[in-house]
Amino acid sequence: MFIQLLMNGIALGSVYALTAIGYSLIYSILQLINMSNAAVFLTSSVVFYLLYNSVSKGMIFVTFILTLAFAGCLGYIIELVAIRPIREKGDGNTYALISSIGVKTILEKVCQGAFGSEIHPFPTLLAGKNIVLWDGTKIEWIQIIIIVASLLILTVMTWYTQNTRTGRGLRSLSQNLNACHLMGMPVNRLIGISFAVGSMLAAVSGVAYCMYLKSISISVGAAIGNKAFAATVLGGIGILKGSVVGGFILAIIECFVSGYGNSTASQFISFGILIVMLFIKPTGLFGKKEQRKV
Amino acid sequence: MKNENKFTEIVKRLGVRHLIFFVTMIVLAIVPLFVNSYVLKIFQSAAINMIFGMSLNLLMGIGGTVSFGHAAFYGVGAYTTACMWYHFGWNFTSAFPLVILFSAIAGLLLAIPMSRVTGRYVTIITLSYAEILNLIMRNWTKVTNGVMGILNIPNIKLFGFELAYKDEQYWFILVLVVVSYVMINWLVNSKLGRNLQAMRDDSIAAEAMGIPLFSHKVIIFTISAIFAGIAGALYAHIYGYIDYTVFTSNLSFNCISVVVVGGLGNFVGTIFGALFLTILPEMLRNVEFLFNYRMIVYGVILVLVMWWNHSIPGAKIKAKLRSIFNKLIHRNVESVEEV
Amino acid sequence: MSLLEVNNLTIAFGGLVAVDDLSFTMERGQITSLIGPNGAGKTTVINMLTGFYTPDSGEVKLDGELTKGWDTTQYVRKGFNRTFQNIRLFSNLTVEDNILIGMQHRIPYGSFLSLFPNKVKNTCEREAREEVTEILKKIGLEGHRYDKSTSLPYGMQRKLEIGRALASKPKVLLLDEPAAGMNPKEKVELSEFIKSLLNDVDGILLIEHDMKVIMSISDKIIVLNHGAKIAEGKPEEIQRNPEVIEAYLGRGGKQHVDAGE
Amino acid sequence: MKKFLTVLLAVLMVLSASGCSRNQNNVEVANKDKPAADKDGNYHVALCLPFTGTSQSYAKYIEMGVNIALKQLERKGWLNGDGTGKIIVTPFDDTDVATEGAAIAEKVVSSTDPFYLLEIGSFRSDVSLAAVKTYRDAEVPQYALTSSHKDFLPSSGDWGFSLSMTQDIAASRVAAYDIKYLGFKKIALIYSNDSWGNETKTYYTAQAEKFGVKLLASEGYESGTQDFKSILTGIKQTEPELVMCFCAETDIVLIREQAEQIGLNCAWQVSSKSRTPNVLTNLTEKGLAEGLYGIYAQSKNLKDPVYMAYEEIYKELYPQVYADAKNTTQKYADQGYNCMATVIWAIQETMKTSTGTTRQSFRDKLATLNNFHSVQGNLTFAEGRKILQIQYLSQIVKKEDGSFAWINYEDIPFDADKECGFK
Repeated sequence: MFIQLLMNGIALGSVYALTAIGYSLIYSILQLINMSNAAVFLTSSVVFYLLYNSVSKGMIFVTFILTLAFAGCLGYIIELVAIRPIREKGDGNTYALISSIGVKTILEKVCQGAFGSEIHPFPTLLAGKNIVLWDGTKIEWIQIIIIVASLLILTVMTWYTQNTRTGRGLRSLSQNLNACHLMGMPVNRLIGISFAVGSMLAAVSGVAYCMYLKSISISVGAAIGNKAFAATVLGGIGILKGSVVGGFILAIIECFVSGYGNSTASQFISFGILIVMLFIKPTGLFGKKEQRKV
Repeated sequence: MKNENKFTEIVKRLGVRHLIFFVTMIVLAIVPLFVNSYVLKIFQSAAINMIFGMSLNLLMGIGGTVSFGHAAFYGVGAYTTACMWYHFGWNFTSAFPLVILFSAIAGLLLAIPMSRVTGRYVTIITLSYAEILNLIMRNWTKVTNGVMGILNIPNIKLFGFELAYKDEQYWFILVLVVVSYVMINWLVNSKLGRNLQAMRDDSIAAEAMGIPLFSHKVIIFTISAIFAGIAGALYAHIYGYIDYTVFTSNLSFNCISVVVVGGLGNFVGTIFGALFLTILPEMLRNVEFLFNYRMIVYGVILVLVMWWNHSIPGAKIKAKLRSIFNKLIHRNVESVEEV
Repeated sequence: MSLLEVNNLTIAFGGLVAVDDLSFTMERGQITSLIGPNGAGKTTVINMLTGFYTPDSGEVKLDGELTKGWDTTQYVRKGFNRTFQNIRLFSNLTVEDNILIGMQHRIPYGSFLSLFPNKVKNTCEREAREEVTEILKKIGLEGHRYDKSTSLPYGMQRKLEIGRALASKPKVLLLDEPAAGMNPKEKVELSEFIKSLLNDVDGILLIEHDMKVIMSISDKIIVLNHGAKIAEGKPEEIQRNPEVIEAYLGRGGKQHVDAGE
Repeated sequence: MKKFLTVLLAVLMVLSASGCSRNQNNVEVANKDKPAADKDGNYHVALCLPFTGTSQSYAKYIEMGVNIALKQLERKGWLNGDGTGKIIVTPFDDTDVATEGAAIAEKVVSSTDPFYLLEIGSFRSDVSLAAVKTYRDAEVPQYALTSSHKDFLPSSGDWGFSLSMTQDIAASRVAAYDIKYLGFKKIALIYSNDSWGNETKTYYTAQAEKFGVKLLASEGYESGTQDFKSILTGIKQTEPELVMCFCAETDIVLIREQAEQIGLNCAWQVSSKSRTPNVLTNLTEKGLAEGLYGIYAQSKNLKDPVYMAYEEIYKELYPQVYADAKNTTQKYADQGYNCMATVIWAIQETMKTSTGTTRQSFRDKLATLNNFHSVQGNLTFAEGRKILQIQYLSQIVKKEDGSFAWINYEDIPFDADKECGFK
């Protein structure tokens, strides 16, 4: 039982982590919580399903690439249309935040309109094969694939932000946006790219989650959005490593509590931990205490 | 420059905003005489949203804190009055002090973690706080009747005089809207109000001027929660049925939209914001082809309003309009400390 | 007994010692200046004198009263007030409101009385507004009473910030580079203005880079370098002090001055 | 400014005190006796369902059932047989939110043109409950066909109707089938923590205890949960023979899938809410359909002429939906059809009477529904308008041609009501 719960927690944690990286990436650059990220999570899963059943019948990998492309464009367009004009006026992020809520409502309702509220089977990788541990715990290969994928993406993202030119550009944006303007960096293009990357991450975690569940319905993104968001803050907002660790911790605790206790208690605890954590160490697990610049 | 100052001085003393507010209230007061009970019900919920919107505007516009969990206080107010009726048979007036007390406590509890952290955690703390309160509403079966919700909450009784008819209830809510507006303006135009706005604009400078940040944050949260609780209590008695599905994050987002559409710190704007965003979905309900795209249009309007108010192209157009009736419109709060 | 005594003040941020064992005194009715190259720890001293940073060791006495354990509100109530290096006015508030915030701890009614109209609140507010008129006259901004603070030109914003600090009638007024970004004519005007402030406050601690301003109005100058005090004395003495020159002009500069002697 | 303010407050106070002198535009006291037919003899019915949101498919099916009944009536020349006397249905979307349901109720109640005879809907109980006060005060019949909340009928005065059994009977019968007929002793329970799920759990547990069976586990999950693995792992420890699931169809598919993933092997049962073709198709594709027990309210006798006529129009109007559900009709479409059929019957009966069809006469007639030959067997409104329906045990079995299908055990020698002591 213990190992089964641990495995459930790790698999779920990797989905939280993937979505959390999306939030953290955009937050670290713009100090903006991109509410539409959860809606992109849902839209990409729906697009994957529709593509899989129509255009690229049966070829998971091709559909995956197409969905990633779609999510990237969607992210860029969201930034271009709904966020950029508001951000540039510089009235503080509240208004960009409200606009991202508007985008979230639009995307969710479009998906509900197109997809209906029923549940449909969703393709998965290495279906049916699983490993049976000594005490009867069954672990699906898809769980392992998702865990590996999330760690892989974390390393790629950290390498990307450290070594490539655009990666360093994204990081410098998070330090000081105006300075980048002065240095002649194409700030708007970079922010667009960061939204695109964030959306692609949301797409990957959306599809991974649906593969993990082997089903898809329009309420798929609802719970994940809040939880991933909580994971971002638990690990230290803006720090990629933090959001992954935060995601795993939150998911493991949630699984253990709902395994031994009940699911209501697990909801209480996952939100309660967050507030207690913020009480003790507001900057999160990996955040550093900032000296107030007066 | 000389005559320009004299004019702003007159406008300031007369308070063009208060004038617009009272004229609107007069117009709203005579609405029930011309309109059937369906439209009257919309105006009732618009009036309740005005109080709820003003309470959040007090927190966001004056206190400088964007709260994503304001539906929590709305819910505490609603459940207090409903539970007092459900368990002890109290009516609206006798439960009212408790509504204020429990909402204040709920506000206080949120203020404590909020004042310890910087702006960027505001969103997640308020969201989680509202989520926890919603879970409590759902699972504290002995008190809140749990997921079954509380049914048949009676009409509002004012010292024995039951407001059975819709227009009576509507006028009572309008009276509360006026009272809330007046009390909020007393607070805003006082030392406390000024200090809060100073904290909103620059908390370090405010601290340097000797303003006790923690105690002021607690005060503004408590007062804002009380008004939200009152709005919740009104909702409970007007609609007669409450359960946990009403007090969700969607309600908080709608309230934020009302405040932001109306203009941060601009309480008359909140009145119009509440009217606009309550009547709009109802109007869309009748438009046939928009039948199930109602919420999509709502989302588009949200983005458009943000674009209109707070984007450079939007500002250019507005600047042209503003030059026409420049003197009358009093400017809103331009920017809020980083979220 | 001197107005302000600072003994062995030390503070370090993660190993970097920002202020190292600083001691000096401020006399009543005098302008004491604190100068030093960038990063010498001048602003950190002001932050410690207003409760934003708590020093690792050392003590501060105001009129003989120890300031240990005070929080920022007590510092202001006891008589400290400051301006900021980069102007921190309240952008959405009018000029009048900014000044009212400055005097907020002297307006004698609490948050409870703020909630409803009452005689105490009305009289206090009226008196406060009269006092604002006086301060506006003093800083020459009478015409801008209802303008938004951010709509004022730079020089006026500086004066407003000083006016705001004045409004709290502090014993010790801490000015953090008030003359920064001003042209020479404005600087002379500002020096006169700061001189005239002496009859409103007991003492002024001035941080400034412009030597003309420092030399023209300072009664005592303290020179900091890398957080340590390297010189203290009258303006003339400081001008000729070799360490000061070396700290400012570097080694080469010192020979040049010696040669010029 | 202060004087201005006090004047305004005084005006508002006077207006609110003078409440009684205004015209009676709020409560249409006399409307219940107003003839419901409009100038050209048509009757108007409001249909309030969650056409968007997470239950939009159920709304679509109910609307299909209603349209089929109307098409049938149209083919018979509408109410008067000569093409006049139409029934016009106006849809309203309450997006599954209680406040929306209340707002729509207000609109329906106060609308004079069109003058609604009755309101059908809404899908979820708490949306209907939010509107019950409005319909009761305005005395408009509210036909909440899928509402099984125990407080709905009592608190609707005598204006509420429902085609769903309340859980005190329905859930107890399920317990009787599981324990007395199928003989399961070690039972675990999963239920959705909303008003419906909570009620079913309470009565199921109570009835099981009456039969001397204590539930091994009783796990409620918050709506929106999708990862049930941890709950199922907890249940797996109790080694149950049967897991009873009171949950929506989307959840049971996930639960069954994840139970397979963690190796929880036992019998599974769902209530009538998830005994749907969609569950069948999803589980068949995953190879988990075999043996799933279910409960079917009413018997769907495929040879019954009423059903055959209904199925004919169903295939004609909605061929794609029919094919997707492996040539069976959707349960909620059947219920929608039954609801509209009873409404048509009640209107035709009251049209002949002296007062004609009014809200009051329609309500009185509908309350006397007895052995109405519907698509799902005979419908009767017992005392307090509680619907008495027969419930059959049902199961997914493998047919000879290898496909799977829901079958109902209608002819088993077992009377659940006698076991529960209702008879």
